[in-house]
Amino acid sequence: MGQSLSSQFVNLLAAFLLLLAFAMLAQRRVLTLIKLFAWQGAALTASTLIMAYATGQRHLYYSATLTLLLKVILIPWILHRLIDRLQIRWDIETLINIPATMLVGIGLVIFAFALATPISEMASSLTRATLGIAMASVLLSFLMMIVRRKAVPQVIGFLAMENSLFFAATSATYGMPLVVELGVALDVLVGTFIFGIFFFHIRDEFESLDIRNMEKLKED
Amino acid sequence: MEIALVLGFPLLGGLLLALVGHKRWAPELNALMSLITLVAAAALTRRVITDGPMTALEEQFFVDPFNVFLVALTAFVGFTTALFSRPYMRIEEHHGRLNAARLRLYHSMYQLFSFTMVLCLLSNNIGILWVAVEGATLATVLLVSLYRTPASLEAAWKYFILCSVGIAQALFGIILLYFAAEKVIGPGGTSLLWTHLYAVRDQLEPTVLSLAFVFLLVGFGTKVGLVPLHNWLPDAHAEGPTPVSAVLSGLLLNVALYAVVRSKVLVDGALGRNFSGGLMMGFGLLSVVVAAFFLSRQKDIKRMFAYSSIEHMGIVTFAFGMGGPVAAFAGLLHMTVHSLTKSAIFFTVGHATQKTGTQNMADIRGLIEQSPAIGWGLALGTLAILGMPPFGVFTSEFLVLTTAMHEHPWATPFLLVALGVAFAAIFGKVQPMVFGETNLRRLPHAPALVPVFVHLAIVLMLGLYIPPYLVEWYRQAAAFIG
Amino acid sequence: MGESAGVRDPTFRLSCLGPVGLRSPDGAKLPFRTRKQTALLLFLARRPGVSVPKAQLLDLLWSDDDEASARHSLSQSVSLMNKSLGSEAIAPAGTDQLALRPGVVWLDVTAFEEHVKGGRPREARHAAPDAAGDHGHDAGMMERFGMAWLAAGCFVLGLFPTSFLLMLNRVAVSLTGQGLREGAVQSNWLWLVPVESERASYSPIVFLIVIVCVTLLTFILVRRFYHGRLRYSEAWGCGYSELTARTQDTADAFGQPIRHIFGPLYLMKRHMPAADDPAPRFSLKIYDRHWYWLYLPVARLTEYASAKIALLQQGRISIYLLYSFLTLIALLVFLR
Amino acid sequence: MVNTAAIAFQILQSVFVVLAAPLLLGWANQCRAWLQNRSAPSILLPYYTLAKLFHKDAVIARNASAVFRVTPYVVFGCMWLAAGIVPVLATDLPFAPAADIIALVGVFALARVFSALAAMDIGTAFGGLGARREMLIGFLAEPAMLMILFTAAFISGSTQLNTIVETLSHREFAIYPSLAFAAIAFLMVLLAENARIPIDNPTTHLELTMIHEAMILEYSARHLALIEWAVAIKLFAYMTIGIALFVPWGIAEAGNWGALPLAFAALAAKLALGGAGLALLETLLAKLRLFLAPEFLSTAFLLGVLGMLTHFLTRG
Repeated sequence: MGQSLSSQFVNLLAAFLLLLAFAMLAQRRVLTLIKLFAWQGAALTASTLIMAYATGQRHLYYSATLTLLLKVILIPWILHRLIDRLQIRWDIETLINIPATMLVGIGLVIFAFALATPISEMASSLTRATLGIAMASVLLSFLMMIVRRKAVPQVIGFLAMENSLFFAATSATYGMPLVVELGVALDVLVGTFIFGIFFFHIRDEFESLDIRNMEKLKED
Repeated sequence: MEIALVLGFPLLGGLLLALVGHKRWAPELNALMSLITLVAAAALTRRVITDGPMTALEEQFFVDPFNVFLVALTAFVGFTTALFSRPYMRIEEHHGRLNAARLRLYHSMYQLFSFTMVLCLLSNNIGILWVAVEGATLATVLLVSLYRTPASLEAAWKYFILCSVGIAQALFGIILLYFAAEKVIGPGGTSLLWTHLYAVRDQLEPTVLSLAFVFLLVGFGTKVGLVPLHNWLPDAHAEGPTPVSAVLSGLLLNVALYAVVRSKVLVDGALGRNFSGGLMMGFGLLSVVVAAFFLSRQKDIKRMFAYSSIEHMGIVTFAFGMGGPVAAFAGLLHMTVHSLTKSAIFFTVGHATQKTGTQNMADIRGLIEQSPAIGWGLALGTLAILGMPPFGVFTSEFLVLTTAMHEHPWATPFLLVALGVAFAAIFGKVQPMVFGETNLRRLPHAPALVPVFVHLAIVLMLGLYIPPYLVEWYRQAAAFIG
Repeated sequence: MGESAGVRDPTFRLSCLGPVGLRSPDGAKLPFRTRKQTALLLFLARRPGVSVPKAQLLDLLWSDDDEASARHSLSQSVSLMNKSLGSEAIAPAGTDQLALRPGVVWLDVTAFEEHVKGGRPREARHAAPDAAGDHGHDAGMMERFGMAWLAAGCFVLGLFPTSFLLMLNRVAVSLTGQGLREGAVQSNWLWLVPVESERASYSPIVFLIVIVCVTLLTFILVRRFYHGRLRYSEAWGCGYSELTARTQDTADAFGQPIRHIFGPLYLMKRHMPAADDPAPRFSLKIYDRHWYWLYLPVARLTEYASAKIALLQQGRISIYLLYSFLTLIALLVFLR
Repeated sequence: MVNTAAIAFQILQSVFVVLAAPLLLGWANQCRAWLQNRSAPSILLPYYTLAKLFHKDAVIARNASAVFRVTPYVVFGCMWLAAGIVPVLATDLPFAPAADIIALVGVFALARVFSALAAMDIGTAFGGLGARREMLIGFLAEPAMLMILFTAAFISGSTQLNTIVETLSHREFAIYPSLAFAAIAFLMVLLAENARIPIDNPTTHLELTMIHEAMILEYSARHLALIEWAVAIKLFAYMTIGIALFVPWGIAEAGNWGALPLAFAALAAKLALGGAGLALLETLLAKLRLFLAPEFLSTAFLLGVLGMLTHFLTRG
């Protein structure tokens, strides 16, 4: 019984994640974007905890704490600091207008579900739909990275993708081995730092974080 | 034991060089660390040749002919590149393009990079392999952006974003793999270990694995530089310091390809049919053709050779895609000779660009008059990479072509046309750089050209005669792959 | 002297570089009655003042008429000439000989030769191998070696073809499973028998030996029965003695007749100097047709293709991301 | 098969050809003189000329190299060798197997190359001119010649001149259309190769037209004599090749002394006819302009090919 309850919880959280992904896709303001990202982390933590509780796998608790620290607290904080230091409070321009993006996103979700169903059929774990949702949100974050014109949202999109992957790892399977999760977390952290450093360099060199400035290297 | 050394010393070196900062002897220390790594790798190789495959540290690491030969190659090229970068970086400093802090970053990152490379190769755990590849990306991103010029920043940014995203796809693939493996092996650490996965590969769920392979291919393929995922590669090669270009072409691409091949073996075992092979052949062929046509438009010398790397990676991918012992053998051989030749070329190119102060091929002329060693190095290296006999590249390309002609005749015209176009493009551009009139100034430090000729000598040797143990070793690896 | 004749008036100007024509001192064009007449005048004008035996002229111009009629037509044309050139221009000289009075006719060929001779000092410099302005040098030791050992290889192959053939035969057998016929086994280092001795056989060694022997034999016989007396002199050159760098024979010149035959296969641009060109230059440029209808199109095609492909790399990171995204989607679709 | 008699035959034939060659030339000139109703020179005139030339002192240019001096001997040697190969009097000569018809063409080519080299050796304008024209003729004539020889070779299934002659002579008379074609082609080649009208005129020294004469302008005395003699032998050899290919009847077996007189007689008759025919041709035809020579020779080549094709056709 508890299993089914927890599975319902996890599915709920999964749906919430998907919603968040769409929200990020639609979001125009950087600060809100970061908030959404933090929320995503929180949802991830929650689902991980539920999984840990349901399956009683110890290392999932660790990874939950890791997620909490890293993705709910540390990285959002870093991003906040960054945009404070860089004084970037502008709205985000997108390459394609938002509604079109949303439509594409919905298409992606359907595609991802269609792709994931045969696999979910055989999923022995207590969460069937989650794999499809994870894949969908991965693709959505990808889409977000494509359509954003500024550097910071792109990076947030990348981190969101990382989140979705984590979600896939924890919900579809019983979580990756701890050593792997640690390694991935380390990479993400270092990556974020490096991104941060890059923001400053780019700002210094190009007087803006608009990646449209960075189209010099090409074949002519 | 040797594994610990091979892994430990680059890490140690990286930390050490990061801590001590840029001393006068930092380059020597860098070279020394690489040397020790090389020695350890050699010892490891001997061990494997004598005792055969082995695992270590409750199976977290394992060595078989396939990866040990790449480890040896990596260590070797790493060492020679360190030798080359010693004077190169001094000259850069002398020209005022780099300062102490940057050099410190460079040296430590160089060591960390080679650490991640070796980790990728030796790790038995796909997750760790992924972590290492991502780590390599992070390290090289810093190296590519070393000059902090707008161009280098742009290149590094593209490299970072594209590769991180790609690698993320790979992670998803790994998760799917784990998802499938879990069913068979059960939860826990072991179900991500290559060795265990191979053991049970025919029981793994085909649909999941094919899906996983797509993600893995796109992910690691981005790092291999397969068209159309290649866009980061020319920029990163052209804008980073030349030693970095050398290791990117010589090592990173190989390692990424190594990951792809491992997953291919796994998936083939599960699917039975040659689904992955077809994909790899397609990507390989596309890369070869597209890269060849890119070549003829290049103005920047490093960019041109970057495209040539794409082309050759395409050839190797195609070879592995075809499968079968001969093709696999050819692929391994081509990996070896390509990374040796290409790094040698980048060494000479580096010094040439330093001499002329430009990477624009139109401004580089008459190297052979000014410094015969550089000129000859570039000329011979180019001939080698273009697959002129008797260099080793010819042997491998010949094997690939003949196998293709035998098993997939439709592919050979594309390959031949691409090779022809590439030859015309590169040779036509390099020839005036080597010969022709010039007035160049002397370099403040004597260039290190020993590595160039060592590499070319080995490539030549491999073209004329492959030592029996090396053959045996390739055979085993090929048997494992094909 | 042609030059001086050129300036002294009144002279008739005879031009045969280009269309043959004769002009009177006042520039009026004088017609020739017959072609033989033209030939005769040219022949004499070429050597003014030199008395030419009539027999030679007859042999040249009227060789196929009989003696009497030939003599008659000769005298007739001479008189016709004298009518236009003024009396006694062509006068009988010595016994049965004719000569054209010097300075009556100015011939452009002679004038041209004078110009060439006038340039003799430069010619001499050209001719002297070690003088300045002469960049040509004989092939060095290594170059000669390079040619020599190839030649030697051909020679050896020619002398001992059988051994090589038998070696190759093994290869052929190993590849195709069938080699030379049974009869060929007879062939040893001496005899080359591709099929069987009745069909064909050839022995390079014997051949060489016999040629050498016969040649030597000839030499010995000639020395034995006659003598080896030898005198050196200037090259006769059929009266043409200008052996300078200018007159050397080039490979291009050597191929000229063959080129003339296969001319259509090449694209030849020839520039002929006009008869009265002050600085006459002949130039011939040869282009390869294939270059235009084979190589250039291929090159252009390649250029076009690479130009199109270069559109892949337009520097926009979003586009690049889109590529990988689409690749992923495409593969996933392909998978289903 | 190599016995003393055969060897004797070999030597006999070689010597005979060398000695008889000028006679043929003389005979041809005599016939031509008659046909052009000029007073004919003695038939022995060529011998007198040779003797005179041999007695003179040789004069050569200062810048002449060894090639120039060696060439006459080589050319003569080549022709002599050819005379040894062609079955003039007898078949199955012991030396014949050493060289088949292809080698024979090679011998002529060798001689041609040497004379061209010698012509250019001095560096006079005419030498080069002659050499290149000679080469022009050569590279057009040789393929035609080969075609003709191959036609014959196909009929007898061998490139050995001996075998060809035997098969052609010792079978009952039969008309070969292919051989007819080949014969005409051969005639044209013969005219071209021996510097006869209509390709070249051996008697004149007109700058614009001469080919062979232009090459040997610089030669004098014994060198010239050797070359002239070689020319005579070449003509003789070609005649005898023609005879061997197209009218081989009456030739003797090597070592068969009995058949020798008949062979002599037959040969003399055939050669007499041949010489007369040549003179007739030279009288009737007019000298072609140099650049008509290719057309002439390509016609010959064409006929040769036609001959071969008709052979395949008729053989079914």
